Amino acid sequence: MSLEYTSAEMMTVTAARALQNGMACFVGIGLPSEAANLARLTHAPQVTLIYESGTLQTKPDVLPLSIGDGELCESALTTVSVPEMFRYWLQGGKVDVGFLGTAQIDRYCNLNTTLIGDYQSPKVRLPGGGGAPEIATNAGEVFITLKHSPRAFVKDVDFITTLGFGRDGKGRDNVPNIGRGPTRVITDLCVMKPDPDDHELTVVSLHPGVTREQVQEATGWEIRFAADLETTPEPSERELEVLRELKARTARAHAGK
Amino acid sequence: MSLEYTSAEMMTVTAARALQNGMACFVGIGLPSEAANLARLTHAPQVTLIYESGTLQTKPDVLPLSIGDGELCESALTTVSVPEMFRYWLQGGKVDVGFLGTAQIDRYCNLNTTLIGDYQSPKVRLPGGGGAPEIATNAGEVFITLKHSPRAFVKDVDFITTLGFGRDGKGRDNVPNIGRGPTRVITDLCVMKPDPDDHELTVVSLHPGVTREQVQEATGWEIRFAADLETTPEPSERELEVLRELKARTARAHAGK
Amino acid sequence: MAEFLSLHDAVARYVEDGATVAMEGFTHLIPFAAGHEVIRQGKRDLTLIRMTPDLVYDQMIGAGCVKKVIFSWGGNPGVGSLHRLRDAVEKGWPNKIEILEHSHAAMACAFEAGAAGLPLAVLRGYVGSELPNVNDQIKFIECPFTGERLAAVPSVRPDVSIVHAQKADRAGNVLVEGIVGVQKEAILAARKSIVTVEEIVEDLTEEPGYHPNACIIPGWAIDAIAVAEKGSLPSYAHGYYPRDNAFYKEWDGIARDREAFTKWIEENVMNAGEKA
Amino acid sequence: MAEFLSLHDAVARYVEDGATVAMEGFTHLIPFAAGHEVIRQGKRDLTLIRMTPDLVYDQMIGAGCVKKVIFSWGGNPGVGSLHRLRDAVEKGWPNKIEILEHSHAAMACAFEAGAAGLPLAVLRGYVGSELPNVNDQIKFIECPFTGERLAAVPSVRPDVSIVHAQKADRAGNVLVEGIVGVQKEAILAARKSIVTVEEIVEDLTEEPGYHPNACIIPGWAIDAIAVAEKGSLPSYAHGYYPRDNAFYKEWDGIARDREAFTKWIEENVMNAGEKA
Repeated sequence: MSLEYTSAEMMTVTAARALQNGMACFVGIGLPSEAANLARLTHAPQVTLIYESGTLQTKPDVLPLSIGDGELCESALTTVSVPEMFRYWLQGGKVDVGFLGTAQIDRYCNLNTTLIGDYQSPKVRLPGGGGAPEIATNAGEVFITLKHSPRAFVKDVDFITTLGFGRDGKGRDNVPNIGRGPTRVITDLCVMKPDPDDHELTVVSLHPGVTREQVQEATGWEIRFAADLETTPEPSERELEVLRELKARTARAHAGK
Repeated sequence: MSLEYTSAEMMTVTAARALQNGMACFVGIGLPSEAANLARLTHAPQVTLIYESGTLQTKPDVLPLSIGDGELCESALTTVSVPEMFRYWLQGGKVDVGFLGTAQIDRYCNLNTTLIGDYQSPKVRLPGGGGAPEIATNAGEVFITLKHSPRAFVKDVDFITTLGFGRDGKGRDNVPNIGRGPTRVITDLCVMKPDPDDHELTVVSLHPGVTREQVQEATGWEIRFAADLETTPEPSERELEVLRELKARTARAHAGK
Repeated sequence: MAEFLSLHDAVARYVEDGATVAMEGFTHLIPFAAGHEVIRQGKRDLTLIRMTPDLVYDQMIGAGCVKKVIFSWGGNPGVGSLHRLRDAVEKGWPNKIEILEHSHAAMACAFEAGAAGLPLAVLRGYVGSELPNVNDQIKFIECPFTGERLAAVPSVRPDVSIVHAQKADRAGNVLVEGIVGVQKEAILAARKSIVTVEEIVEDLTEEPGYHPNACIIPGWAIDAIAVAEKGSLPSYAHGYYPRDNAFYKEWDGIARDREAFTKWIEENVMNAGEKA
Repeated sequence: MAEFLSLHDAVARYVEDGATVAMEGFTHLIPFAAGHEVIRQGKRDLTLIRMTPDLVYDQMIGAGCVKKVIFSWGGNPGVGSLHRLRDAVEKGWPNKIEILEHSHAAMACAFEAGAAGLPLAVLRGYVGSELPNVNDQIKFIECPFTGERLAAVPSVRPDVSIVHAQKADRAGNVLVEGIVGVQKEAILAARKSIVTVEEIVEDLTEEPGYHPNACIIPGWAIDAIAVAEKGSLPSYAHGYYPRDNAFYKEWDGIARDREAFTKWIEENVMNAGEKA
């Protein structure tokens, strides 16, 4: 059982496993897209993948570089306009889970993809909100996946682009007609879930070989650990094989031309 | 030059002539549809006909019985959803002229297709507004065609389904972002236009052989006549031929099955 | 995820007495077979929503299934009145019905808003019309950017929507083509949805004429699919059969008379049974 | 009615200094040829609207055409930053630009509302986001039926919109297929519109694969059509050529460096001329 795998692979496989067969998933580009397609190619063949470019129920053979690669449309059941995607499919309540990445995340799962520093004179200007602000509130729930680092995991994000549970953990209380918000965060070190009461992120599972200290070092606040802390199951041989083939196909396709 | 034609034919031909080549026309079913297609088949081959069923730039070979006959879709450039039709094409300002019929019309060109009598206990229940209320305000201008009778031409409509110029002729004053409203009414007796100042309907042209008295008898208020009252030009041989062929084709098609 | 049911079972499961039901199809693809099944099952006190009630609601009203109709144009297209609708409104036969009437633009926007999960639709509508005097569901709001006065109507959110479509595939995805009306919006706006189809095919994306932007409603957005061949007659199905315009004219005579109507329903609906 | 012009003449006639311009295409069909023509003609002080500025606006910003950008996601998809956008925002090179940022949902709705002739779009958006703190064009309204608080943004109404499409026919009707983004909305929302196309065909309805519900924009809703073969490279045209993902990666290196960028523009835009 001692398979060789990287922490990045561990992250992707764990993120993939979060998706259940039959779910409708609104997929962010990058890590979420990699995880969602791995899920589709392994345990969740009936997962419905939706990209904000309008591609409904898409089954790309290689991972898209952009959110609107031709591959997504060609392998989709149908492709709708972008206004329809956001209005009918996301806001209309047809999405079970939004799968997001982020640049910064804080203890209440708020996401920052806007900037580091001050808005008027930013230290680093990031791409901005994109689909995330409404994916996070109009999808049934939200999964987040990103690499663990103290730069990414900060006590308070510089800017709330996308609501987790707000500056005080109560940002969703009494707001009608929105989803449950983030239900799990998957990194290369561990799996976290918001505390059911105060919504602060809590480590529920450490990846094999990862210590509490490693997680704490990579987190910009004093991170909580669940009382019944688990060890994340290892990737299976098949998951690794499918993931590696997918990434190799993708690399070949994007290098081309 | 003494062609034989009916007053109904005179009405349709005159209504058809109101449409100019190149106009985009939102077409009501019945008389407007007959006139609009006659225009397309004679002097206005480039007229764009739009039906509320979503059919854009349609060229039916026979007149549709309903606003959504298959013929309309099959001969259209493209067919859009009904929300798109009303939102992008009508409200979006892409329609030059709305061509409407009506059950009742009053001296300020208000249209009633809702009911005769009182709303709570109607004497006659009519079909209702349909597309007309917004066609009349969101199209650049409005043409109206109907048979002249004292039942149809009343001083004040029982109910304003669709705005002409309101109960006092000033219903469009200072309303932003709406069209000019009715610019002509074509009947089997004459052509009328709203007075440029107070918007009261004024006969500008009598059909050949029709007298002022006939028009007055068929109108439920003291109708005005323009100082420079004209005689409507007669239908041409070609117009009558095309119209009769169109109606014969239509009759054959609808009797079928 | 769409389940394949008989029309009988789909209607029995999802159309409850007292429910708000939208059966859509703008002239095209009107779900007559489903309407007849509703009549056969003796459903009562329905609130029916449809832009154009057409013959399908005329029949359901005459058969006593209905307590309220929300509509925007209530005629027999190109022919005249809906006599059963009028008889119910004007004389209360077989029961008095309430009506709530809109314009087409407002209803189309209300379906769109319902599909979009919004509580209201905003439009430049009802300017100068007296419909807002008789429909308290029409309100006006002020644009916070321009100050313009715009109409607002509640979105349509039916308990159940029923539409007819050309094809479904084995995965439950449905193709609608031709005049698409507000069918997609009706399905997406509803809590539960039934789609009747002319036929089931293996895979819509493998069908001849498949287009990447065709109007396809995925199976996971639909509750039940039932085969109903010729399920929209006397309306029509683009690519399958034409509109029976002659029957629309004939209906005028049948529906004018309570007895003729009752006989027609008895013979053509009650005793006909579900074909598919 | 659409007029057939050269790309040069279309841009010269309709894109004025200081104009508000939307060049759309969601990843797919990005109108690069038109963007390059705008750069060649030295247009200045443009307010650019686009959901995803992408390389096309990065190039126009670096070339000094732009004073303001309205957008919702400003990155090089799958690669990283738009370095010219960042350099202008962070360091004012070649000139300081203003930005106004939205979410995708809000911008998509704003394009939709613009096409629909409305002054505002209403959406369930920006809940808990701090974007409304930095964008005074985001307001909130209360639904008059339910009391729900909803976001409102002004609709997009550009002076001119430019999109790229697969085909136009002799009558000026334009087909867009594949990922259709907000192209149709951009055209319909604008006062003037330019469509660049891969090719001109006789009649779209006679083309193989014609579908009754395909996304076709009629010629009378368009001002100018210009042929621009490969007009969306390094983006792509469904059915014509794939996305040049390698160039998107390469751009990262070019755009990081002002000199490399200037040289690239000189060689590939200024001295390249209009191909079609």
